Amino acid sequence: MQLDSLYQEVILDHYKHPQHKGLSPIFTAQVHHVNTSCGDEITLNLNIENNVITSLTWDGQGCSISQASVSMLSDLLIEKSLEEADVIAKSFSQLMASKGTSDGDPEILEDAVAFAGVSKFPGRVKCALLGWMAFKDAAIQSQGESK
Amino acid sequence: MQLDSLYQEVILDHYKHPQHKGLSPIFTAQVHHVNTSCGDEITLNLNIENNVITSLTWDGQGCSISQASVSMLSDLLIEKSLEEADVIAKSFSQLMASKGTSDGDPEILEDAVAFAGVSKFPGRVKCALLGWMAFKDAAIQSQGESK
Amino acid sequence: MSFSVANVRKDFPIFERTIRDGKRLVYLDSGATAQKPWAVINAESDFYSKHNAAVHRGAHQLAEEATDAYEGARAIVAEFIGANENEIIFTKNATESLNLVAYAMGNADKGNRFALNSDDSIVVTEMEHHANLIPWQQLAKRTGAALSWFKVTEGSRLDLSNINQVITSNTKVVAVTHQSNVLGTINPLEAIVARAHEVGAVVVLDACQSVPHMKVDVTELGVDFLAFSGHKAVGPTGVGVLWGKPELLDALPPFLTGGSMVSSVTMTDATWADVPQKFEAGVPNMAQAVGLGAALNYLSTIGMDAIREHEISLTEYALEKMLAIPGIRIIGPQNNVSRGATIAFTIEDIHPHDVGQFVDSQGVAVRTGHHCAWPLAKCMNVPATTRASFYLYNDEQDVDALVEAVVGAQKYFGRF
Amino acid sequence: MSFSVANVRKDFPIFERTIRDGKRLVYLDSGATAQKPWAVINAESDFYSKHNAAVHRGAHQLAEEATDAYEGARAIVAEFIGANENEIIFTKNATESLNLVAYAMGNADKGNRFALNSDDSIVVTEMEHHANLIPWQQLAKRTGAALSWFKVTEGSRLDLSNINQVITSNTKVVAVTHQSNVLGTINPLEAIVARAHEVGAVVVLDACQSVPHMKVDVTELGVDFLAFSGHKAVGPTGVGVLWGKPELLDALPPFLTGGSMVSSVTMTDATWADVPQKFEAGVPNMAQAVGLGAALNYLSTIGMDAIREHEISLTEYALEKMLAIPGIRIIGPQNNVSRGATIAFTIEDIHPHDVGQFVDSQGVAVRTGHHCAWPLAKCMNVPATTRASFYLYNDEQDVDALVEAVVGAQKYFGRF
Ligand SMILES: Cc1ncc(COP(=O)(O)O)c(C=O)c1O
Ligand SMILES: Cc1ncc(COP(=O)(O)O)c(C=O)c1O
Repeated sequence: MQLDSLYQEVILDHYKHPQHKGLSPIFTAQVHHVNTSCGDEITLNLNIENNVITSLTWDGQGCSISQASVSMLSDLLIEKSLEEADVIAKSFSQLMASKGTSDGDPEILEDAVAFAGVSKFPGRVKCALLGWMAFKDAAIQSQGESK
Repeated sequence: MQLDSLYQEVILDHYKHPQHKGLSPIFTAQVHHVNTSCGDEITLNLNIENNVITSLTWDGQGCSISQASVSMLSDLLIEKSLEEADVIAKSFSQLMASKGTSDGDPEILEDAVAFAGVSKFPGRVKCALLGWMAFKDAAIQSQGESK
Repeated sequence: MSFSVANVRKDFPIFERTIRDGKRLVYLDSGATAQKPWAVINAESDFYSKHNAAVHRGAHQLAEEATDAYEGARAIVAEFIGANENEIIFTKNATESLNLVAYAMGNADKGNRFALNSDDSIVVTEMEHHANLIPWQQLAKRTGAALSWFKVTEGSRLDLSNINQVITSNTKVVAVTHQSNVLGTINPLEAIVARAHEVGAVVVLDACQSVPHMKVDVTELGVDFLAFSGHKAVGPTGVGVLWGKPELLDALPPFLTGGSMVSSVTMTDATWADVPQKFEAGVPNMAQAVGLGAALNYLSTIGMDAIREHEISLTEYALEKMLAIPGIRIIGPQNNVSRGATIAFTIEDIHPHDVGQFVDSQGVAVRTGHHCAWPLAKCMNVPATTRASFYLYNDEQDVDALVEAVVGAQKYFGRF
Repeated sequence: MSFSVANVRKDFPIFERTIRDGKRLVYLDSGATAQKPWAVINAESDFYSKHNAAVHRGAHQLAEEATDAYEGARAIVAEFIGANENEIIFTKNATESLNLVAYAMGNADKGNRFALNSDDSIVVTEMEHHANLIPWQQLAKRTGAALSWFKVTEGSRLDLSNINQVITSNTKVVAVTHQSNVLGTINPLEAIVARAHEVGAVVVLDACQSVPHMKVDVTELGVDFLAFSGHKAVGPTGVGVLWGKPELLDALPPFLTGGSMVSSVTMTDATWADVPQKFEAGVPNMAQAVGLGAALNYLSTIGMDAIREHEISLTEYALEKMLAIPGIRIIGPQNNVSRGATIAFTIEDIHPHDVGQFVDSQGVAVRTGHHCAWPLAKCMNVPATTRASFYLYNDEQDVDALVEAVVGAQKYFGRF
């Protein structure tokens, strides 16, 4: 069933058991992003110390894809340097733009390669990217702060 | 040739030799009408005394149809009472709306039945009506004055 | 007084295709846009292939034929809603129709009956589509007028209990939807029209969800302006309609300016043509207007009363079947009184986007989200809903497919 | 680098019909609207019959396909004029595109770079089509800005001798046509763009008569906004394009408001989506945008340079043949330098309407009147003209038919 390539077990698992959900009071940047076409919302608190992501927490509501994506994102990025995070974010964006032609790099994306199937559903790519856009924004703001 | 039903001899004749062209300084109403789709213009001076059209003069520029129509109109209406003029104007309007199905009433319209062919050319009906619209307007203004 | 859905479906070529690996297309998204019968598709093609020319402008035969076709379409639209030809303005969609009225009012000089200032108020409702809300917000901002609104009750109806406080002697415009595109609620208009006219306000009716689905007669309704989109009425995309009372259209300043809407032009000034030309600047959407004419003729042949009856009985069936699904919440009237064939719902805590995706995998096309009525979603306290909307080509089998798919979604997302 | 007109004509179904009792159709009114090839007609039909759904909204397969088709068309338009996708806005026609810019500027708050006041000036030219004149007149009236203009020389060219006096440090907008729809004159843009940018003004280019006929690259031109209509480029009616530099589109406030153009909405306020959605309120003219994509692909396949070359040589031929008619006066450049394939003329004192009617009786479709450029007609001192405009499906035989018909008109109206 084609649908299963979208809703991988690991995605539904993150959806049901979201990681790092609940905002930490300590952050260098806080951003709020909305997917205007469906109303999904996310607030993301990012804390950066010495160029390393020491905490990344979030809250929000949305579909399984957007929620699972931000949950995995937090798992992936915490403890990474901003440069490492950037490499991961780029790799994820490329996967999302691949229209089903890429399997994703498990070395970089780990469990998030499960999103490969999402790239076949153009209507859902935005959902998967919601958290990543928020992260990008927060990272820029944090760097602005620390300069 | 279908075109000849539009450009009857008598129409082209009035076009080449327009009647009552040149504005008289005596009038109870002066109106200026423009055919916005082609730029044809007409100024019409109407003089009414005791409910009778004693003078109807005009000036303007436009196509053969609009010029011939106002020329014939002036021939037809001068010396007529406003009621008679109204009957003639209504009869002409009906002819123009007939889409080629009417020959016009020669008792009322005299030479102007030549315009029957124009009603087959929807693009030209407005041309034929330009002078008549101006007359209608002038008659209303004149009546307003005399009250 | 009734028709065969099976026959109707044969008129719509899209039902010859399948969805998601061979599944039957169950199209329940007509609230967003309707499918098109061959009669409409062919009317556009024929215009292009046989009569295409710029209307009102050329002295040649094609221009005459194109003008006849275009003005013929205007006559069809007029008759369809009980109006006169010169009261019908072709726009690109209902959104433009509503913006036209709002912007043109904003263009009114002091002394014009439509001129607004900070003493005036504009009234909307909490259940408006963005298209009948934001243009008025913007007009209020530009003119300083106040914006107030009718609230929506728990029962998904307009709360008119405070009508005399909402529509006051300062009210100049009351903009209201005939049928909510989310709730399905059909609004009662008599009280609103009576009160608005009592204080000298005009009523602007968003008829996007009513004109395609029931007999609408502008004289009976008594409203002052009415807007709808062709594409929701089995017509082409790219064409909408604004109707207005002739004396109001006369008094209203123009909106878009340019060719074909003028009486005279100098380098610094212009005067306007008569209605409807005054409001139709530029080469019009001729083929689309002609297609809309064909669409309304198609609907008339089936019969608007028959369509309405069909939708009532389908809604009856759907409400019963859907309310039986455990965990479902219908956002809109639960009963079948004064309501159209639009059913929005949530199902447990499964996100509408996921519901939509699952039912799509079963060949069932619905819409998910806030349906361009964000304030309404907030006031119903749902971030988003799933919406099924029915039309003349849907039948009980389609309802069954939806119900089965929704139950399937429950199973699917509950699978661990 | 060249193509067969006979083959091209086979792509256009309208040439299968005849005019006025069996006469060959000689269509010389493409300046008003172009004919449509099957590729365009079929693209619209296919959209309706196979992929029709509301774009950007549904979670279902049809909505995905419709979105792909619509956004694919945007990409085609972008490439056609050397722009990026997110700089292309679909409108209903060029008139709306130009009104969009003018109204959106009028919506700019103080402090916004587009906000105008009574210290500012707007510059147009005497050869503008009403669509690129009246919106600016109205903006000037609304904001108090002054309106000034470039004059037209006896040789039918823009008089740029006083460019530094016309475009001053107060100038905020320069709105100019790329090619006159009456004279055929192609305007030189470098000096205007350079001067406008020197004083910080934006250049709004009316490219209605250029984009369909020659390779236009927005980067090379250096203008800031550009508008054209699909229907003049063998595309459907009901679709136009506005292109703008991305940073300018970002800064420009929205125009039409409603669904799909918002970021968030409350009862009293709204924020806007990113460009291009910000400027595309409501369900768009999807089938027409898709048809426009097919139209531009069709033109690209033939080749814009080949089309331009073809028109240059046809104009050469036509000018020579027409200037040989006794009593003719060509309104526009008499030579073939920087000019398009549009030839307006008067013939003795025969009224253009009569000329048009006679040539129509011979199967030749031309346009007569002031061609929505009334101030230009006044400054050329002609109440009206007859205009023949050529396109890729016209050939020398069509020119001959025109010349023969015009000579026939002289005989006909001189017959007594
Ligand atoms: C130079 C020019 N500008 C603007 C327009 C307006 O285009 P449309 O009527 O398609 O909006 C036209 C054509 O009518 C034109 O020739
Ligand atoms: C109630 C209502 N009003 C207005 C609109 C706007 O119509 P359109 O997008 O065709 O302009 C819609 C549909 O989107 C609607 O359902």
